[in-house]
Amino acid sequence: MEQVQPVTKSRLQRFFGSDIWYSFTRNPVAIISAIVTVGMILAAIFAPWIAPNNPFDLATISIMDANLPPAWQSGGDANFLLGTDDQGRGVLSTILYGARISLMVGFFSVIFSMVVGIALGLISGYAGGRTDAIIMRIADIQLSFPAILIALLIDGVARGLIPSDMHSDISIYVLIFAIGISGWVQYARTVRGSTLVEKNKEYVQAARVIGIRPFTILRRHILPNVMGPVMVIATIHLAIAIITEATLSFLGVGVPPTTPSLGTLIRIGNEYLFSGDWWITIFPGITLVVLVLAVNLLGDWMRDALNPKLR
Amino acid sequence: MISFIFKRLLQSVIVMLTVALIAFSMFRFIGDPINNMVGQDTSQADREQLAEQLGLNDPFLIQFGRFALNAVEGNFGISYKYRQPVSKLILERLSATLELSFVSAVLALVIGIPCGVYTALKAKGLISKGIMTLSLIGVSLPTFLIGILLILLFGVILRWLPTFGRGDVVAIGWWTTGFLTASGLKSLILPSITLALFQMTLIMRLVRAEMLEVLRTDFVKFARARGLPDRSVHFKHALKNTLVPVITITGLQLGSLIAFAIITESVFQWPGMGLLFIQAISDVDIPIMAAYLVLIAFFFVIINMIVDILYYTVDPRLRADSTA
Amino acid sequence: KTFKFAFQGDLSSLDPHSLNESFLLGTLGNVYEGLALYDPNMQIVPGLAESWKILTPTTWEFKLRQGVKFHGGQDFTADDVIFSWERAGRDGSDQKVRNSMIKSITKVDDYTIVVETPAPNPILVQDLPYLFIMDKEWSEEHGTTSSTSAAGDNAGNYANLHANGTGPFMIKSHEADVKTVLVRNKDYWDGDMPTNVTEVIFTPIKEAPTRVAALISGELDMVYPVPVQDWERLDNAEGVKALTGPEARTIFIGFDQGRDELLYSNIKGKNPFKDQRVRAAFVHAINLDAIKEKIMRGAATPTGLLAAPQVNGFVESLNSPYAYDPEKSKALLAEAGYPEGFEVTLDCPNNRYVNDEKICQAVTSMLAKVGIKVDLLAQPKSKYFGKVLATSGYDTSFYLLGWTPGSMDAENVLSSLIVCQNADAKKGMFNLGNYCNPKVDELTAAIGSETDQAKRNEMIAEAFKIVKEDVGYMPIHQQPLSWGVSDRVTVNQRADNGLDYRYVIVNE
Amino acid sequence: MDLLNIKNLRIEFPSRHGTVVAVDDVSLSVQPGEVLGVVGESGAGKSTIGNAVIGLLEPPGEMTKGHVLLKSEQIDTLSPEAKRKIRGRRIGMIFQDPLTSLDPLQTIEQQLVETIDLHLKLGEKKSQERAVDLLRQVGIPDPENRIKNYPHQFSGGMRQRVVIALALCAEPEVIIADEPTTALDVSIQAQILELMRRLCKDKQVGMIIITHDMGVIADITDRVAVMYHGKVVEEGTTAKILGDPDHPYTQSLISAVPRPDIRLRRFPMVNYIEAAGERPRNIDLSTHWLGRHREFEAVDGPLLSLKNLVMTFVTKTAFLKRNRITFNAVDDVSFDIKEGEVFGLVGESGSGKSTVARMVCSLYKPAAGSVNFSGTDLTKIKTENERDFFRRQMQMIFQDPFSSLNGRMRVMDIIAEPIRFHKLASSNQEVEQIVNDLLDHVGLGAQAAVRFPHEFSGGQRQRISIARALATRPRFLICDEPTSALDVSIQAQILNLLKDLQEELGLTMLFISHDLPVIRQMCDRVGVMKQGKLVEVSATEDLFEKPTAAYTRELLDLMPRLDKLSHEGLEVEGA
Ligand SMILES: Nc1ncnc2c1ncn2[C@@H]1O[C@H](COP(=O)(O)OP(=O)(O)OP(=O)(O)O)[C@@H](O)[C@H]1O
Ligand SMILES: Nc1ncnc2c1ncn2[C@@H]1O[C@H](COP(=O)(O)OP(=O)(O)OP(=O)(O)O)[C@@H](O)[C@H]1O
Ligand SMILES: [Mg+2]
Ligand SMILES: [Mg+2]
Repeated sequence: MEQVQPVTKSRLQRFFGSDIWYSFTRNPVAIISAIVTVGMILAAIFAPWIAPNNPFDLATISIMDANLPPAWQSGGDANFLLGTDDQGRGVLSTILYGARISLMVGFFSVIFSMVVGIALGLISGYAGGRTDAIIMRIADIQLSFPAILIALLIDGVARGLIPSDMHSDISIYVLIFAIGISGWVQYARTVRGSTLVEKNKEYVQAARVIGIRPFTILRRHILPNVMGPVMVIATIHLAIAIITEATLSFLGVGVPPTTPSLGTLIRIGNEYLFSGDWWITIFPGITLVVLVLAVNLLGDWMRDALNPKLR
Repeated sequence: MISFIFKRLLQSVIVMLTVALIAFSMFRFIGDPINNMVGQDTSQADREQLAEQLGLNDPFLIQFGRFALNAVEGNFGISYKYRQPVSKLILERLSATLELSFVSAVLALVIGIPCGVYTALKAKGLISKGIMTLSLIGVSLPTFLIGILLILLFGVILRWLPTFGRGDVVAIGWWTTGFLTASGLKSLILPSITLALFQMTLIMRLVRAEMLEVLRTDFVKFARARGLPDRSVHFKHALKNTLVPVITITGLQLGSLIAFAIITESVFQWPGMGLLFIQAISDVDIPIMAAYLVLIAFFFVIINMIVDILYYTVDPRLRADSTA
Repeated sequence: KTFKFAFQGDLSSLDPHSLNESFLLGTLGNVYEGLALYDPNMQIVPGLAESWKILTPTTWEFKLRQGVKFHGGQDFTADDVIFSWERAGRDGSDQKVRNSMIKSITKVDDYTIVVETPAPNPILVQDLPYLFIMDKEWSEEHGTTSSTSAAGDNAGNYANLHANGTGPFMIKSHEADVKTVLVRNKDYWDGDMPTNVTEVIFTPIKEAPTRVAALISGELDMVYPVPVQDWERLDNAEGVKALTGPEARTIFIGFDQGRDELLYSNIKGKNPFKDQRVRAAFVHAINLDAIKEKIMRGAATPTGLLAAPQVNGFVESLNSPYAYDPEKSKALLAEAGYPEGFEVTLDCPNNRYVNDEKICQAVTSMLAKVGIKVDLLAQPKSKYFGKVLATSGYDTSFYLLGWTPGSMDAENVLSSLIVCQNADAKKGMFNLGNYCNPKVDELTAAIGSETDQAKRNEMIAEAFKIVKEDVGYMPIHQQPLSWGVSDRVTVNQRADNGLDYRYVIVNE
Repeated sequence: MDLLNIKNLRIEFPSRHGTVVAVDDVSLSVQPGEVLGVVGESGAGKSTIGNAVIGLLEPPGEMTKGHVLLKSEQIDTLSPEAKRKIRGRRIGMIFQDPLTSLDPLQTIEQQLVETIDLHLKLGEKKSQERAVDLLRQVGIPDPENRIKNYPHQFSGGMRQRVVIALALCAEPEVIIADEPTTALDVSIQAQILELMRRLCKDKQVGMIIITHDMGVIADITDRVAVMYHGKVVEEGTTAKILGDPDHPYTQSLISAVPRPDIRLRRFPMVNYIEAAGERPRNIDLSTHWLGRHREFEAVDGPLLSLKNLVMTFVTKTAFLKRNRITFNAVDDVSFDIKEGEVFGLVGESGSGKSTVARMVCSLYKPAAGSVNFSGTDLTKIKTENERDFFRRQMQMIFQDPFSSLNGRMRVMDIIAEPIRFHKLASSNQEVEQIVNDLLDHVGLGAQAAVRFPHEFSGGQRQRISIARALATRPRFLICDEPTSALDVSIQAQILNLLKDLQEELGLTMLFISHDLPVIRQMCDRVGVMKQGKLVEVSATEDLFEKPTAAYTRELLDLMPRLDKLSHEGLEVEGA
């Protein structure tokens, strides 16, 4: 058996020495998923440099280019590899630019609802009694309002508070907040349920006997043990959040139609499905599927990797 | 137990009141109802008179108070659009929605749970990987796209199934059911699949994730050591130990299926409550929205109460009264 | 023979006075009837009145049709007309506009009435097809002497869910937002009407793709509206086709020319839209043909006028759109002092008119090319109207709107959209940007009481000419009607998007 | 013909920190009617062999060599379904960790009936009767009612007996019992061993019994195999191994067995060390970390004083309160513990010992009575903050080590947690040093720090939980069966450490154990519990020499005597 490693290590070294990294390097699916996810994020971030044209710059798009098929089909234009949408925006470029909005809204709103939901769920499950009742009834109230109404409300309030020339700047935050706030209950209730089970287990009692504070117990002991279902929900919610963004933008609370996101593009394209202009919806649809697939596979791997028993 | 239920019902009243209060504070952000109630030629004075009569110009607290007082008497107001009592409109839609959500919840559970168990048992198998991947496509495509594609395939190209509506229904008292007619059953297929797809994926993945952990526990090992058949080990012992999150999510999803199956109901023109509600939002039909939200709040309190009770039945360790 | 069709919205009530909206009136027009009717080409023909004549500029005499029976078997008489007119004016009715066209009705005998108008009104009969006649006894018997309203406590209003008209079809069942079934009225007075339909089933289908799918799959005989981009698909599909034609609705964009500073713009302290050159620059920047080709699939009629050809008072010569000339546009902007352009927010509905949001997007991108940066705020109609209309104090700087004159007369266009806003006189209430030219106001006032059609049309033309020179509005096009019809049936497409079952024929 | 034959078994646990060879070239066999004892070092691979035989090795464990033959039929290569048919029916297995072996969501009855019905096909009704009967046979009181309980409502020993009942119910041909009696008091233990012996003799069952308890070995086995470091170092008849062992490891093991008959100053240590450098070090507590900062306020009177403690549980829940069945698991228990004293608690399995322990550290709220710790009534404390002060002074070693360890944390973090939390070390480096040192003292190498609890053997886990308890530098330590899974050598090492702590630093202990010899060596005073009541409290030597309560006498009578052990070279206390 080998000797224990020396204790002084940089963070990076620690990371590359960690089991997580080790299991990552052994898992081709995880590697591919990570490459795809990171690739998409990078592609989105660097959209202005890699996209063939800028679909958000209205002065450069022309309605006369609308609904062109992909370049390889007859009638296609080499400038627009994947065809154009109803306003003459290149589908490829729009996917790249739109992914910026979608990814941002998707990731941040999921993180937002996750953080809020987990925190409240842990507290609720662990404290029990009145605290639990109050938090869970708030959750019930929250559940009764669909994201649409929340978004309308937040948008309305935000528009009231913020000067009109800043409206378009805040719209994305309104979206993140609205989607995030309407998603936390799922996490909260799931975490609470699992916390109820975990808190009676002996390892938690052991931690209590040591004198660990409830918050530390929640964070260090219970949280890792309830993360399984949370990860499942979170990875699936990413797709939901991205699509919800499109729905909300349609209500006029989100990003304006002149800067379509991935979801909006799919929604627009949906209108052209019957007329045969499949590329407007199919390409962003594939992008979304691939992204969701990659993130979920990554999540699956991560969940397994974080669980020592499954290594 | 009785006191638990009683307490919950009491809390539900508070929840419903709060929901109504929030609802009334948010209505002004949804749009102006008057425009949907009159034609374009209606004069400004008439519009203002109407707003006055409806009490729309009152502060929201007064509007809320009026609503709450009437609601106590069982009067939820009159729909602006349909000019019919809201309670009647909602009741008419209830059966359609409940039948649809029931079928899709059953579908989701009946397919999702075994698939989840299977994929956990054969975690490395090709079939499991296939199931896991396919199921994700179901969640990453927007519901409306899935709905339309199903309609195109089964309704337009193959012409096997109806493209919209509920088919013929049979009325049993105030309840209308599509279960008793061939066209009603046929009409259920596509929307319930569309609805179930998402739930199914979620449940399947949850079950899988939890099963993977439970399968490594000592008691599962001991159950195997006793020679129990796999079926019993997997479903009786292992699966039951994964149920708490599954019940939680199923409860939540069922609630949102009943309340907000908006997109599916619109795509299939399913005459349910979701459709009524989204219509009410776009028409700013405040009485429908308010009553509906309150009703939904009640549903959620009840569903979550049942979920909490189920926790106790599933997991004896949670029975709070084990110490006297 | 059964005729099944779907529309995007629902019949919100069966009460003929409850809502002044074209689908409701168009549908109930098969159950109830007015004194006059529209023929397939929207020309006025006698309905429950056999004939009419003008006695003095403000009095008309109507001879009522004899032997007409309501669905419930009651006889149709002058009392019913008077009752219905009064009902349309009571609280809760949304037909007060039509009620107010008439000052009083005097019964001469059971089948003759004399109608007095508050002012000379040459186009009174234009307003009559949709002033539906109900049976007095039936209404009184069921306590529905005033219209169904959401306000007040008349939820149980009988007429809301029951109908008793004189029309060719009778309501058999009506479930709000689910299904409405109508059956043929065998005792209908006009035995010659072309239809062979005995039962009509109407279902609202909200989503366009579902509607189209239901048509193609053969479950429905007709659906409307159909997205314009789906026409090709319909024409290619077997057994169905698209039925299209110009609608009397004009889509246009308006500017806020009233305020001294725009609400939503980066130009502070002044209002660029007050400058005619700026407005001209805007209209010349828009390529209406591109919009027609690409967005409307060739189906719209680009226009320079706010009244459609079907509208009485339409002026052919003014109908040609402003020329597309971006260079001129840039020059005009520079001349007006905005060589770099400026920013403004465009309010736009996204579920009201055909491809409304897409038009706005195209306009936005076209304006971008001459340096105008438009922030597009596209919203569902209830939020949109909640924002831009008088109720919210015309909270807009730049907006897209569509208009069909209810009376099919240009006077309605002028007095609603073009005269200066005047809340007291209830004029110009839909002139959201408050375009204001006193000369137009004068002309409009004169038109209102001019009974000589030729003179009247001249004045209308003159008024429109002034508006056009002022560039008071940016007209876009007349939007197309877009129906999808199965080959099994023949229908008549009316320019107001009304479906008249009298002309539906199911061929088998 | 051998009933069960294990040939040249080699089992490896590959991991990225190197491959652990848990079992290396082991061959064992059992004849019908024979009882084979397996003893040896904790972590030697005993449980792993058992798991391998029934084909339930935990991944990533792998049988890389060897065969398992059941009646000459090779069973390790069978299909999963065929293996399943063998399990339970032909080979019964009792796992080492009885506390986690039962499905927490099913009643005892459901689990028993399911198994019985499966194997014996008796039908629902008969199976139920048999289940109750089995419970009675393993000594569960009031089986008709208790059978409706869930596992968490059973005490450690009761659960262990249920597990035994489950393994025996199908009357398999071979029984592998891994530490079957660790949580049982001597009288129940005797009863169970008798049951097993009868089964072997009457039904010609072959049994492998893995245990650390030389008393059990002496009592029941025919032959014994001694394991050390994954290998069988010696095998022979019981008399031979106990009386005249050949291998030096066996010799030192036997010499370390705690004496039931006399009290020694220190436990004899195993002096057989194969690999150099692993020699247990004596610590100088005056300089060692464990000895620092132990200034606690002195108390007048006892450090801990329990007054009339009562704990009531509901055994049958009901919709209406009045239909519930409750019972007092602890019934009016009072005793004091002085500072620096070791108070032993012995008694019947299920008599409420663990419950008392849990009430002392506020995990249960007593139904009545008070818990006074250094003058403060802990039952009256409301906030966690106030309790904190006492928490740091008080520690508990849980009866079930595995479930008291968070499976998601590495051993390093588990042990370091109290140190970090109570800021008992100045730097991260120091923390790691302390943890490694503690691990060393409980006989686990430093490489254990990077592993997770499930990768350890039963005894190793128990040591982790001891190390964690020590890491708070407690003033008062509750040990609930702290050494039940430890072989005598490690046990001696740890008990000596505890003794040192007590003697030099005045550590006070509540020591719960079924191992009477250990109690005799460790405790100053002893309390005896039966059915929730404290039946006797007296000084240890008094208790052992002249017990007053009848129950105590019964216990002492049943204590295995191990007469064959020699007295040579032992430091007898006070002698
Ligand atoms: N999952 C695992 N991964 C890595 N090593 C393991 C795993 N399980 C067991 N081991 C190691 O295998 C060795 C043998 O373990 P086993 O449980 O068989 O010991 P044992 O003889 O039963 O000990 P004890 O008497 O303490 O129960 C131990 O050193 C243990 O650390
Ligand atoms: N949560 C509970 N609900 C109901 N009964 C319980 C519960 N916990 C313990 N008991 C019962 O209380 C009694 C005492 O249990 P306890 O665990 O204190 O016994 P013990 O003396 O530690 O026994 P052992 O030596 O077997 O561990 C037992 O009869 C047990 O069944
Ligand atoms: Mg072991
Ligand atoms: Mg115990």
